Amino acid sequence: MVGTPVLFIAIPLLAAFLIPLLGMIWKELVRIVPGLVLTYLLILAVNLLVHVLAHGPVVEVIAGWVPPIGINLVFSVFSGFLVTLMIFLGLLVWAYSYRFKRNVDYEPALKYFLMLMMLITGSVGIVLTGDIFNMFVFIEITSISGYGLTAFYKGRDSAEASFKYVLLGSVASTFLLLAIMIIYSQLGTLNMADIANKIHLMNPTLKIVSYIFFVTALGIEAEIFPLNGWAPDAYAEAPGPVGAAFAGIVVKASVYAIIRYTFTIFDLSGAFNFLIIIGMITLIVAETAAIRQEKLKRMLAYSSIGQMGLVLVAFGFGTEEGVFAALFLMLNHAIIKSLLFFSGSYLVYNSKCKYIKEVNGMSKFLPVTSLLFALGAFAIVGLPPFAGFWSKLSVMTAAADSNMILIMVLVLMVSVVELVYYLRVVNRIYFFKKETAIEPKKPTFNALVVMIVLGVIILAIGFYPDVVTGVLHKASASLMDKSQYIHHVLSLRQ
Amino acid sequence: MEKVLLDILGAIVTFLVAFVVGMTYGGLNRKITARVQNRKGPPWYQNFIDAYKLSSKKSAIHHGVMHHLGPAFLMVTSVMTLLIVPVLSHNNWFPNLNFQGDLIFLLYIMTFGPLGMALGAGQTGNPNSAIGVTRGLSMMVGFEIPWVLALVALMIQYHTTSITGLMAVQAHSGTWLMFSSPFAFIAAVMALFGMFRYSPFDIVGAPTELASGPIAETGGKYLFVMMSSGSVFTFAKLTLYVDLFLGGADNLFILIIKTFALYLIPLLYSLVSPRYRTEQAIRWFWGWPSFFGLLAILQAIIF
Amino acid sequence: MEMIHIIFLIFLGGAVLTYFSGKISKVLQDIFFLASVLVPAYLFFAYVGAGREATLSLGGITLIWGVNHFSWLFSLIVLGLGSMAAIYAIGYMKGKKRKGYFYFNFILSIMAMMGILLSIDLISFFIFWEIMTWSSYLVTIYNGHDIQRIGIKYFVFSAIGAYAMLMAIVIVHHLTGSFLMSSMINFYPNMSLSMQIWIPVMFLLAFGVKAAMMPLHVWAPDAYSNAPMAYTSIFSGALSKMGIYGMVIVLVTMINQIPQGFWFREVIAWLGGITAAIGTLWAIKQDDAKKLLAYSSVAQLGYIITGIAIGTELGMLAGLFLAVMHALFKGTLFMVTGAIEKQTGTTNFNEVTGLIRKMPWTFIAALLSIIALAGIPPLGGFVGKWMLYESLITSNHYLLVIVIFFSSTAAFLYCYKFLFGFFLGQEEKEWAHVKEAPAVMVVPMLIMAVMMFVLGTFPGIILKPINSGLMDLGFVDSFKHLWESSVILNVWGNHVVLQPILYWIIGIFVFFMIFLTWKGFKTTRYVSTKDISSSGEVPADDENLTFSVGFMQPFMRAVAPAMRRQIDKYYNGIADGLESLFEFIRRIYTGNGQTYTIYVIVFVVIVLLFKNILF
Amino acid sequence: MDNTLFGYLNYAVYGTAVLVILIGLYGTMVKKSLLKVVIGLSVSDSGLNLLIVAIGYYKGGTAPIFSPGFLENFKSVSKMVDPVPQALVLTAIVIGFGVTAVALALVIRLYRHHGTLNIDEIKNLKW
Amino acid sequence: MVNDKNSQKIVDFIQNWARKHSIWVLAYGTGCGAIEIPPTMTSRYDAERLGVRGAATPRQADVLLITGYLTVKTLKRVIRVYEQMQDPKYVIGFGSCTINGGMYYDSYNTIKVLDKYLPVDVYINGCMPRPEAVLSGFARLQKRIAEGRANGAQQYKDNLEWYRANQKKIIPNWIMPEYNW
Repeated sequence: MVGTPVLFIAIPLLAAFLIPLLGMIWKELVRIVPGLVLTYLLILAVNLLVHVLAHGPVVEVIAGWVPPIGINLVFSVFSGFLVTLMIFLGLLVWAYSYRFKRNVDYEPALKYFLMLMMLITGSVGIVLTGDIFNMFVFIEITSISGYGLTAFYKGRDSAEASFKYVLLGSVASTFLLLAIMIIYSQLGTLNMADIANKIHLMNPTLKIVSYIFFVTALGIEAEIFPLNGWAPDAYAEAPGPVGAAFAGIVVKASVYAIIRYTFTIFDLSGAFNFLIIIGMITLIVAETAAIRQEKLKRMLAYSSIGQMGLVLVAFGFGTEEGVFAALFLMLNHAIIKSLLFFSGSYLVYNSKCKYIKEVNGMSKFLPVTSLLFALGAFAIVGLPPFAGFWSKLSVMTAAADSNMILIMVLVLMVSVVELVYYLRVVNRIYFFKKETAIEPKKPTFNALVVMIVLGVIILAIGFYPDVVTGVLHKASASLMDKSQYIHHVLSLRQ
Repeated sequence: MEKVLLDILGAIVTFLVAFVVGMTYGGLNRKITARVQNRKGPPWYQNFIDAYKLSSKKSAIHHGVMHHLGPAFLMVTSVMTLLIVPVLSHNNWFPNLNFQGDLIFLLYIMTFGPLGMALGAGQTGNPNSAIGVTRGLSMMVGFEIPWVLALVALMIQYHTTSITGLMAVQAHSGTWLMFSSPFAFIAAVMALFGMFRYSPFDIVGAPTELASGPIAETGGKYLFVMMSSGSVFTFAKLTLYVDLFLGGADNLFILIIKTFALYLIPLLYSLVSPRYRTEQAIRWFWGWPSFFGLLAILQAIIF
Repeated sequence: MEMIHIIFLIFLGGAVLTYFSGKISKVLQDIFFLASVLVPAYLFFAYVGAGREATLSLGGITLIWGVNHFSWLFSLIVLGLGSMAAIYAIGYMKGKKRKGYFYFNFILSIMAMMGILLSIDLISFFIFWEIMTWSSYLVTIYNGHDIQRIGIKYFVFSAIGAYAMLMAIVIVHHLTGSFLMSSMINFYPNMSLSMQIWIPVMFLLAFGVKAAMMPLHVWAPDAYSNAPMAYTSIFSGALSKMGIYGMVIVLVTMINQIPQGFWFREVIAWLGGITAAIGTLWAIKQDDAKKLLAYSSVAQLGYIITGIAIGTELGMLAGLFLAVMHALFKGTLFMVTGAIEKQTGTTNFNEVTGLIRKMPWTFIAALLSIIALAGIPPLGGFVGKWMLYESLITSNHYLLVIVIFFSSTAAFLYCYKFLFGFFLGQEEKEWAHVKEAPAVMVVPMLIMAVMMFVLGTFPGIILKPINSGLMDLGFVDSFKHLWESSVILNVWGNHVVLQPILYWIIGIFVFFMIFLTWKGFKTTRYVSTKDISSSGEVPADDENLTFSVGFMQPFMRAVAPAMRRQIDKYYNGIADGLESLFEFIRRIYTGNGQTYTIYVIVFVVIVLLFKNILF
Repeated sequence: MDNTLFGYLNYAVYGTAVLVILIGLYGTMVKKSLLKVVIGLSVSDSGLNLLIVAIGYYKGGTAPIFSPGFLENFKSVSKMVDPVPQALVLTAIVIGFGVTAVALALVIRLYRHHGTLNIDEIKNLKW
Repeated sequence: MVNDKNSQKIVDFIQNWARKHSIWVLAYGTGCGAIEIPPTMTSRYDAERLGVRGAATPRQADVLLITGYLTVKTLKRVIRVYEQMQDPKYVIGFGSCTINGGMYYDSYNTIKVLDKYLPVDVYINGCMPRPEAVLSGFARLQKRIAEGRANGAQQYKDNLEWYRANQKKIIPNWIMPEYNW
């Protein structure tokens, strides 16, 4: 059974709008349906990915208009891989937050899962679409559901975080639209492949300006410094699984967009170095800011930002190895950071302020969660034999092959910083005396299963990275092959 | 087998000679000190009487096995040092276990006894003993520096680490090393002050300050063994110096003259010196003596 | 499936099994633990000889493992000491918490060390290096005492080293297209000069951290003293030798190939010498046995580094022999400390005294190891020291001899302090209840003590493998010209001079023993340590007369100027400065949404302004 | 473009649009009241929409509406203004509306929580 | 050989001769008489020519020199020191105070007759005895040693109970270890 790409957008969107109706039939359906939908989508995605691996990209045209006029969806290995990853993570987030905190009640659960499905729809749409304005729409869908999810908790400062997100998100959409309009005014087309084909016709200055606007707009979503003011707050105030969803789904989609613009659409020679520079700055600032954090989730948020910076750096090498490394990083980051958010949420479950010191001595009460958090921490700082090591190794190899010695030095120095703050937290969990009066909360069964699954994946990738490297190599090849992308899209005939 | 027996016999003879000479030097030390202080002083054989009296004490106590073995450790070191140092140049009655590298071996075997002794002193539980030991070990670090500098200078200059090698050098060239390597000699002699622990370096066993320090709990035959080992060690050290710097000796008479002349240097220095504090002593050794040692090394490298 | 695979699998499976079996039964856990250390050790020595290889393909990289004589030598240290420490650990860990955690990391450390030794390609070398780092880190923080400082310090230094190594590895891969060590070594002469210098420097950074070389040693005292003693014995004895192992490989196979190598070796030799001196001085100052031994380890590693950095055959032999000896005696000493900690609950010299009659076997082990450590003949330490001096003098390192000799003499001070502090001195009432440690702890110590004695008397036993190891590294067979020119160790394993000297020593010793204990002569009697001549005063039972506070104070006063500057302080200054910088960076996120908006606009403006440069 | 007044006016549309955007951004960045910030966002959105429509328009174009017989006349097709920007603006307006709604909802919640609309005082989340 | 009576005699003779010529003194400066020790030992009178020499600790000493009056407080220490000395050991009572209390004959706080508490071998009378007297006392001790009559230690051992009784009378809080020679 090979599905079509449009299903990945249509089904979750449909599900999102059906959830309230189904909830009227049986309240539990609100919780069950998203899971079923996502499971189905995952099966679909894996199937399609296998198909694509064998037969090349699948391009689907919406509404019968052939590109470059109509909107098309591209399920290449690259985007397919990301879609699969996102849906998988979405599934995990769903499973984890099945009855997480406020989700126990019907009303919040309804909103939560609705917005989660919207979030996934938007993100998947960003990755799949072949039309820049369509991408804009999907980005807005993602953002708005993101605003909602950030403000999910009442009575905390979540509204503040959400408002900052709204503020920056609106600015982002302004810039995005501006960039889109500049391109449109120059080339008269919105189709990515078509733009890529014609990009050399563009006024060079306007080309650069539009690229900068794109990067600014998407950088806000992708948490590039200094555009990421919203991110730590949103991560810290959103429910834990939403943090994982942000790190694993939304940001991935935004980075995908940046990469798509840089690699496929624009032909700017300095863009790669630009990516390296902003990535590096993001990495350094975020990781160094993380070390001084007092709240657990903020720390994880900054770490997440830093990782994204590293991903951009890896993409910025512009080589296939670099792309491979970046994809590997994205995969690892998605899995590991989700695990950290998942387990971290339970470590500070009942605490009001989520201070790091409140995890002191939690290992006695939450042994499995603590172990998994430690595993995640060890993995994300790149200690072998866990998953993070292989991505770090590939980043380093790619950097060496691009003769970026300085970048290597900086990245490794920042890694040391990263190491320090993660180990500080792990030390606290295991070796400090519990001092606060906060009651630890045992993870629910579904959350535990989700975390263990993630842990097993980390170990599996760590001990046998071949399970993913094949796909990643193909994905990076498919991204690098720009002409094939254009050809696949533009050669479509009705 | 016969050779082994002969070796043992020779070793006993060497030991006896060293014992007698060392004890006599001790007695002469007291005599000279007395004369300098305008006293008559004890007879030169006073140390023999003291030693015999100590050995004939009817009882002796010890505070445990290390304390019991401490004197034996010390004695082993003295005898080993004596056996490794060539006493006379050509004489079968004074065998030695000489081999290449023995200077280094000597340096280390010489520390064996003090350590064993220090363990014994430690086990007595007398605080004074422990204080004395720490002072002694500290001062050892002090004087070993110029001493090793001097030795290394010799090793560099003559490309050998063996005492017999250095003796052969002197026999071959006809000049003593104290003339051809004067700085090394000066440094070594200054280190000798520390080895003898006479005033101003008598900080280890300072009688009124520490109640004789490490040997505070030692009496009777333990003290006897220590005393004899000290005498033997004195002789061994002086012989070593004679071998290294004064061209060795062909017969006992010359040996005794040379060793006594050497012995007079720390002795006379001690007569006019009050006592240093430990850190002063250490710094003294790391001052001029080490400077001369460095000069010796420079000389050895340049010439 | 090669035997090497099986060994690693046993280690890995054993670690996991040991960890989880603790939930079922403590005894079962102990058995699993012992089995997963001893069985691979047996398998290794029984079935894996030089020349065996095994491969594993991971992530497009082929990991290759194999044995040569050189790594076999270090395997001897790791597995030998590891087995002893494992047996000891059974006793040591009895009744302690986090047993499974400890065992797990213990086994993983041993596995990682074996992995390092067996690695032929750089990636598996790095992987095992990192596993070693984190497993040892996890044990270091086992006590939970001051871990945010000690543990993090250890890990940061290790990580800096390891990342430097990683950089070197990927650069080598870039240059040669292969992760094999041999291809790195073969390509090394063809590299550009800067690479020829930087790649060894980066490797040496990693190895220098583990081998506690001078400016990188600051983690070691804390980490060594903080880990449980059963682990510290392999931490200091075997794990630090991994640094030595790597250093030897880098020095011999790479640096020796270029003319600038001379300066490299000079610098490292001097760093080693300074390490020895500084480590010794600080060891003397310590009042805690763990700290003392930790600094002493630093100092001893300094000797070893100096020995191998000299680069002559004799120097290499000296360094490696000292490495083996250090594993033995420092392993034993840490075990002794552990036994005392177990029995008394403290390792502070100011608290524990006079255990000699309570823990005689422990004392014998400690005494023998101290004699070996101090380098006093006839125990093994002397042979190593002797060779070190010989090699230093013959290679014209005159001042270095003085430095080494100074630290080696000053070592007596802390050696004595260790023995006195624990075993000698007043037998206080407070410790009257102390019993000898259980046999499972004492026996490994005594076995190692006997080994020290044997190796001191028959150094050829271990010098022969060292020689073949060095031959594997490309040295010529040093057998002939070394051993015929020096008389001290004339014939392999059966040397002519030390043994007679030993007989002499024993003979004289026995003679005076008889003299002192001869019944017919006069009686000697034991009196308690309360019966001392303290100006006629009778010390009461609870009166503590032991002299231990400020034990080496006169010496410390003499060397005070040298100890005023601590390298630790500089590192702390750097760390504090960085933290303030990070704090400043953190404050970029002001919390005001408008500020963030302004950031966005500023970002756009700046990028637009610099667009000509950027694009 | 020609140099007539109308031609300049053509530019003036762009200028106005950019000005409106900048005014909106200014409001967003400087005004302390949350409501004014949201208004600023809205204003810049409007400016943006204006700009987009202006890009699609050219002088003398007709509305892009199909009528019977329209397609036969080729000239009338070429005289049509570009319909795509207008379609986009419709979408953008909808999105902008949504975002403004969310923002206002949040403002209400912030006001309930903090009791103020001064953005400088809503800084619980920082550093 | 050792059991042979004549040879035992010879050995005793030699040993006594050695003991006579090597007297290591532990001067317990309890009273004012201690001031006479320095002149005795230094240039003017030079006791060292007789083989007399100071000892630092009781373990090494042969002679315990009680220089002057003994207060009740110091008696305990003196007894302790005496008991720590190695056999053979001798006691010299120095000054009149050790004989009968001297000028402190009616003091509440000094002991009058030292012999009741420690076996005194030789008394040197005088208040203070001059160094010549001290030397004469040493000579007397030497003579007694040579004759084998300086057996105070044996006496102490034999009559330990009597001595103890006397000592305990003076020292109320008796917490000394048993004399176990």
